[in-house]
Amino acid sequence: MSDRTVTLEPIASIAKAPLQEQYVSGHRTCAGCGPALAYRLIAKAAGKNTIFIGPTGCMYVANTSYMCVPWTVPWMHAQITNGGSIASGIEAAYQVMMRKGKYDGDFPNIIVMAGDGGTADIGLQAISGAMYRNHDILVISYDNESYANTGIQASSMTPYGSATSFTPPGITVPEGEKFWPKDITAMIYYGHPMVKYVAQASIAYPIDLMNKVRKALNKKGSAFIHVQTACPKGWRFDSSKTVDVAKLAIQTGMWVNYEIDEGKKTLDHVPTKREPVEKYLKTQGRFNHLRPEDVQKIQQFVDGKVAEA
Amino acid sequence: MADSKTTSQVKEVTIWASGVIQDAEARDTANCIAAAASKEGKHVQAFDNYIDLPDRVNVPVRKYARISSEEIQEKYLYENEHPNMVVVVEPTLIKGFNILRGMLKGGMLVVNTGKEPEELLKFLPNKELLAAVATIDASKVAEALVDDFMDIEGAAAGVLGRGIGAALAGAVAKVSGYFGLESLKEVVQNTDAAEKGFNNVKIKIL
Amino acid sequence: MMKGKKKFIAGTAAVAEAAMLANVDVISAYPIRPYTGLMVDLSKKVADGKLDAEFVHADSEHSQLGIVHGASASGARTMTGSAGVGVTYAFETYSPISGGRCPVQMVVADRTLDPPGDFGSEHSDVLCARDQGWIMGWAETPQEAFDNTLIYYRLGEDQRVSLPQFNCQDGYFVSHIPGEVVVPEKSQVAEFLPPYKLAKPLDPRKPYGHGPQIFSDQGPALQLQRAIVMNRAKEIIPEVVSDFNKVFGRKYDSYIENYNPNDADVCLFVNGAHSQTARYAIANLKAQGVNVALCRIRFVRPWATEEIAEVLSQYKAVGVVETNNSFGVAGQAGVFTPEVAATLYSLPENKRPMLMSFMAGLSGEVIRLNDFYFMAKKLVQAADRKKIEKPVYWIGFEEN
Amino acid sequence: MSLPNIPKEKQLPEGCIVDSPTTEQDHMTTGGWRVLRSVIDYGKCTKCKTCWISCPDAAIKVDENGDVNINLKYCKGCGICASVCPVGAIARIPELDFEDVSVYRELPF
Repeated sequence: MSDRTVTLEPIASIAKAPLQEQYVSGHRTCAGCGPALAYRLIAKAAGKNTIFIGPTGCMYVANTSYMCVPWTVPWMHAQITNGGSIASGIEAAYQVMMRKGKYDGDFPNIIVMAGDGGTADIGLQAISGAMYRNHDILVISYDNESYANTGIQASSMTPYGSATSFTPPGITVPEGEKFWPKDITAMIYYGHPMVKYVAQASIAYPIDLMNKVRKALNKKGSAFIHVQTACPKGWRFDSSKTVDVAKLAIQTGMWVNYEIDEGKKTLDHVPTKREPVEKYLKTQGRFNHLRPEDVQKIQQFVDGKVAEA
Repeated sequence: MADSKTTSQVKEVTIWASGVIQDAEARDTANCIAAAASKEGKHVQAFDNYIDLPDRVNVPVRKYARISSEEIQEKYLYENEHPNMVVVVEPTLIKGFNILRGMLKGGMLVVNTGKEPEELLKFLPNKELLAAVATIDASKVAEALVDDFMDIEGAAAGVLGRGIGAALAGAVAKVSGYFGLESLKEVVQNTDAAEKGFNNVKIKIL
Repeated sequence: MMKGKKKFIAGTAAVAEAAMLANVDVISAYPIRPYTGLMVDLSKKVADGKLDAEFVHADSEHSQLGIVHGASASGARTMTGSAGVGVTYAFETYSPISGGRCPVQMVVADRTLDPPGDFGSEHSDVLCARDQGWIMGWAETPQEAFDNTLIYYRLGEDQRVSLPQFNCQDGYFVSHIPGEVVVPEKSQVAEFLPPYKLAKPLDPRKPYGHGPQIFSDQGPALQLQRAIVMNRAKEIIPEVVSDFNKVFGRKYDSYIENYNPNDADVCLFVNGAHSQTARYAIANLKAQGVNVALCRIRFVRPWATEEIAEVLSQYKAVGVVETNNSFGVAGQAGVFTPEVAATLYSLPENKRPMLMSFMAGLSGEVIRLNDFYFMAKKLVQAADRKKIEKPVYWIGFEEN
Repeated sequence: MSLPNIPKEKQLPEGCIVDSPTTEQDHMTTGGWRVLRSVIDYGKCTKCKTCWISCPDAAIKVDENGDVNINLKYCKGCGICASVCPVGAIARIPELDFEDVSVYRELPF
C-alpha cells in the first residue's frame, strides 16, 4: 500500500485551527446548514491534498447547482448509490499509478461525504464493499436524519417519532416515524474486521470533529466517521440554533460522541448530568406532535443506548 | 410569426419569499390568487419555481400565479417571464435581488411590511417599471404562520388561506383588480385576514 | 504481418490477454456467467505478477462500474465486465460514466435477461444500454474479441472522443468455445495504443470539480456535446481500424463486413457470433446457385447510418436477424429492425430494399445452417415476388 | 451526419468538468439571502474565534490582528455566530435598517 509522507497533526484548539479554507464561501446550502458546517470543518482538517467524492444528497444538490463547486480541492459527483465504489476506484487508481510511476504526488486523502441515505440506505452496499476491501479511504456520513433535499423524507437513520413528509403523524400513526434508526457506526465497525477506526462526532465540537478526521486519515485503510449534522429545514428549528441543538443532542444522550481506535473505545463529551430527552425534542418542530408516551419511549431507548455505550 | 411575449394575455403574478420559513405561505398566496380568479371564471395556473430547488432556509423562492380571460396556451413554462404583479413576502429580498426582473413598464409591487411604500423605493434601482407600489403588514393582520410539513413541492394543496397568504391575496385583489374580494373570501379559510389585507393595504401610485 | 504467438483460447480469455498487453491499471470484477472467465484469468495474471494492476472484487455490478468510473476519472486505464441481469443491475451508472467522459471499458459476454433463468446468449442485455452514450459492438470470434479490446481502448481514450465502450461478445458461443487467437507482441501494442491520458483527472495538484449540477438551460448543450463526440467516434473509426490493420496485419472493415456482396439480390443483416454460421450457409447456398449476401456490423454504437444504407441499397430485400427482444417495438421484432428501417429511409424509394425480420438466437438458441437456409428462402421469395408476405418470422415456430 | 456546432456562449467544459475555485466562489454570492445582519461589538469581542469556526459559509474572516469580520457578500444571516458567541458580542439587526446594498443578483440562487 502506498504510504503518505505527511502525517496530519492534531489541532490543539480553535486558535490553532488552520485559517485556510478548502470548502469556501459561495454555496447554495441552507442558512445555518449543519452538513455544510461539517463539510467545512472536515475539508479544513484534511487540507489541500484531498479528493472529495460527493454522492447525491443535500451536499451534492444544494452545493453544486449552477456549476458550483465550492471546493478548492478535486471533487467528484457519485450517484447516491455508489460513493463507496467510486472512492474505491479512485484509491485503487492512485495505488497502481504510484506503483507504476504514473503519479509522483503524495498519496491523497480520499473522502466520501455521504448523507444518511447515501450511507445507511441506498449507498450501504457500496460503502460496505469498500470497507470490507479496506481501501485507504475515509467515509463520512453527514447525518441530518432524513432525505432533506427532496423535502424531508424518512431514511433508515431518521429518529423514532420524527414527522417527515413520508412519516406524517396522523390518526393511525400518531408517532410519525415508527422505526428506530440503524446504528450505522456499529454496523461498520463490527461488520468489517479490517476497519481500524470509526468515530461519532458532532458539529457542536468542531475541534474534536477535525481531530477525528485527521486521525482517520492518518490510518492506513478504511475509516468511518458518523457526524450528526443538525438540519434547520428538516428538524424545524431556527437557523441560528444549529450548533445549540447539536450540543443539546449530546447533553441529552440523543447523540453520543465516541471513537473506536484499534479496538479501544473512548466516549467523548459525556455530560456530567444527562438532561431529559424532552428538552431536546422540544427544540424541534419535527417532534411537536409527540405524546407523553412517545417521549417516554424515546427516553427509555436513549437510556438503554447510553447504558451500553 | 406571432411573438409569444407580446400576444400573451396572461396576467402574471410572481411571489418572492424566504426559503423554507415562508415557503408554504408563498405557495398559499399563489394558490389563493389563482383560486379566487378561477371563481370568477378566469383561466388560472399556480405553481412553484422549479429551477431554484431544493428549497433551502433563507434562499429566495418564487411562486407563480397566472390569470387569463382566455385559455392559457403556454402552460409549460418554468417561470413568469414578464410579471405584471410582484408580491414580496420577505421584504428584505428587495435589497438582494432584482425582484422586478422581466417586468414590463407599468407593473405593480406588493410588499409584506409595516413600512410606508415610499420607504422601499430607495432599494429599487428599476422602480421606473412600476405604476404602483403597495405595502401591507400581512404578518401582523394574519398572525398565524402556516407550518405544515406536508405542504411541500409537488404535493396537493390542502386548505387555502389560513395564514398571511389570505392577507397578501387580499392586498393583491385591491392593487391589481384581477379578482374581487368576495371571490377571495369564498376560497380562503381566514376571511378576516383577506378582508384586512384588502382594506389595510397602503398604495402609492407612481 | 501477423506476428506473435498463436493460442487456442476462448473469447473471455482472449480479452484477458489483450487487457494484459494494454497494461490495464484497475480491474473490477463480480461473477456472473458467462463472462466470469475473463476475471478469473485476470485475477491470476495479477496474482502471478504478470500484470501490474489493482484487481478489485466488487460487491455488485453496480459497484464494479463505480470502481472503474472513479479509477478512470483519476487517470487509470480500466476494465470491467458483466452479463445478463448484471448488465442491467449496473444500469444507473452508464450515463454518468459517458456524461463524465470516462473511457471505461466494459466487456460483456451477453446473456438472456431473467426470466427465464438461462445462461444462453441473447443480445438483449447490453442492447438495453445502447442509448447511454457508450461505444458498442460485438466480436464474432475470440480473435476479434482480442482485437476489439485494443481498438476500443484506442477509440474511446482518444481525447477527441473520450467515451466508454461496451466490448461485447456472444455468451458461450464466443466466450466459451476456444478459437485460434494470435497474441501480438508488446511492441506492436505499444505502437498502436498510446498510454491513457485524461484531460482533466482528479488530481489535488490541479483540482477540478467533476459533474456539478447545471442550469436547466445548460443541459441541451451538454447533451449535444455527447452527440458530437459519439459522431466524432464514428468519423475516426476508419483511422483507428486502418492503423490497427497496419500494425497487426489484419483486414478488418471499419464499420461493416459485406460478404458475397456482388451477385446477390438479398442480404442477411447479422450482429455478432451467428454471422459465422451465416457465412457458411451463404457459401453453401452459392454452390447451389442461390445468392445471398451478408452485412455484419462491427459497431452498434456509433451506428454507421450512411455506410449501412449504402451497403443495403444494393439489395432488393434485407432480412434482419434480431438476436434480441424488444417487446412491443415498432415492427414487432427486436431493436435492430427499427434502426435498419430508419437507415433505409434515408435512401430514395427506388433504392430502398424490402425489410423482413427474423427472431432467432434468443435465449441461447443456436441458429443452425438450416435456419439460415430458411431465412434465405424467405428473402429470395420476397425479392422474386416483389412482396413481403410476412414481415416477422420467429425461427423454430414457422411452417415451411 | 452533421450536427450543429455549439455556439460560444452555450459552450460548457467537456464532461461538465469545471475549474475549482481558490478562495471563494464568486458566481454564487449569497449575501442577498440575509434577513438579519450580524454586527460585532468589538468592545466585547475576545477574539476567541468561536463564531469563525461555527460558520457554515466560511463567511467570517480572521484578519492579521486576529479580529473577526463578517463577509457580507456571502453571509446568509443564519445567526449561528450570535448564538455561539460566549460573550454575547454579536447582535442581529434587520438588513433593511442598513441602506447599503451589499449584493444585488440577477441569476438564480
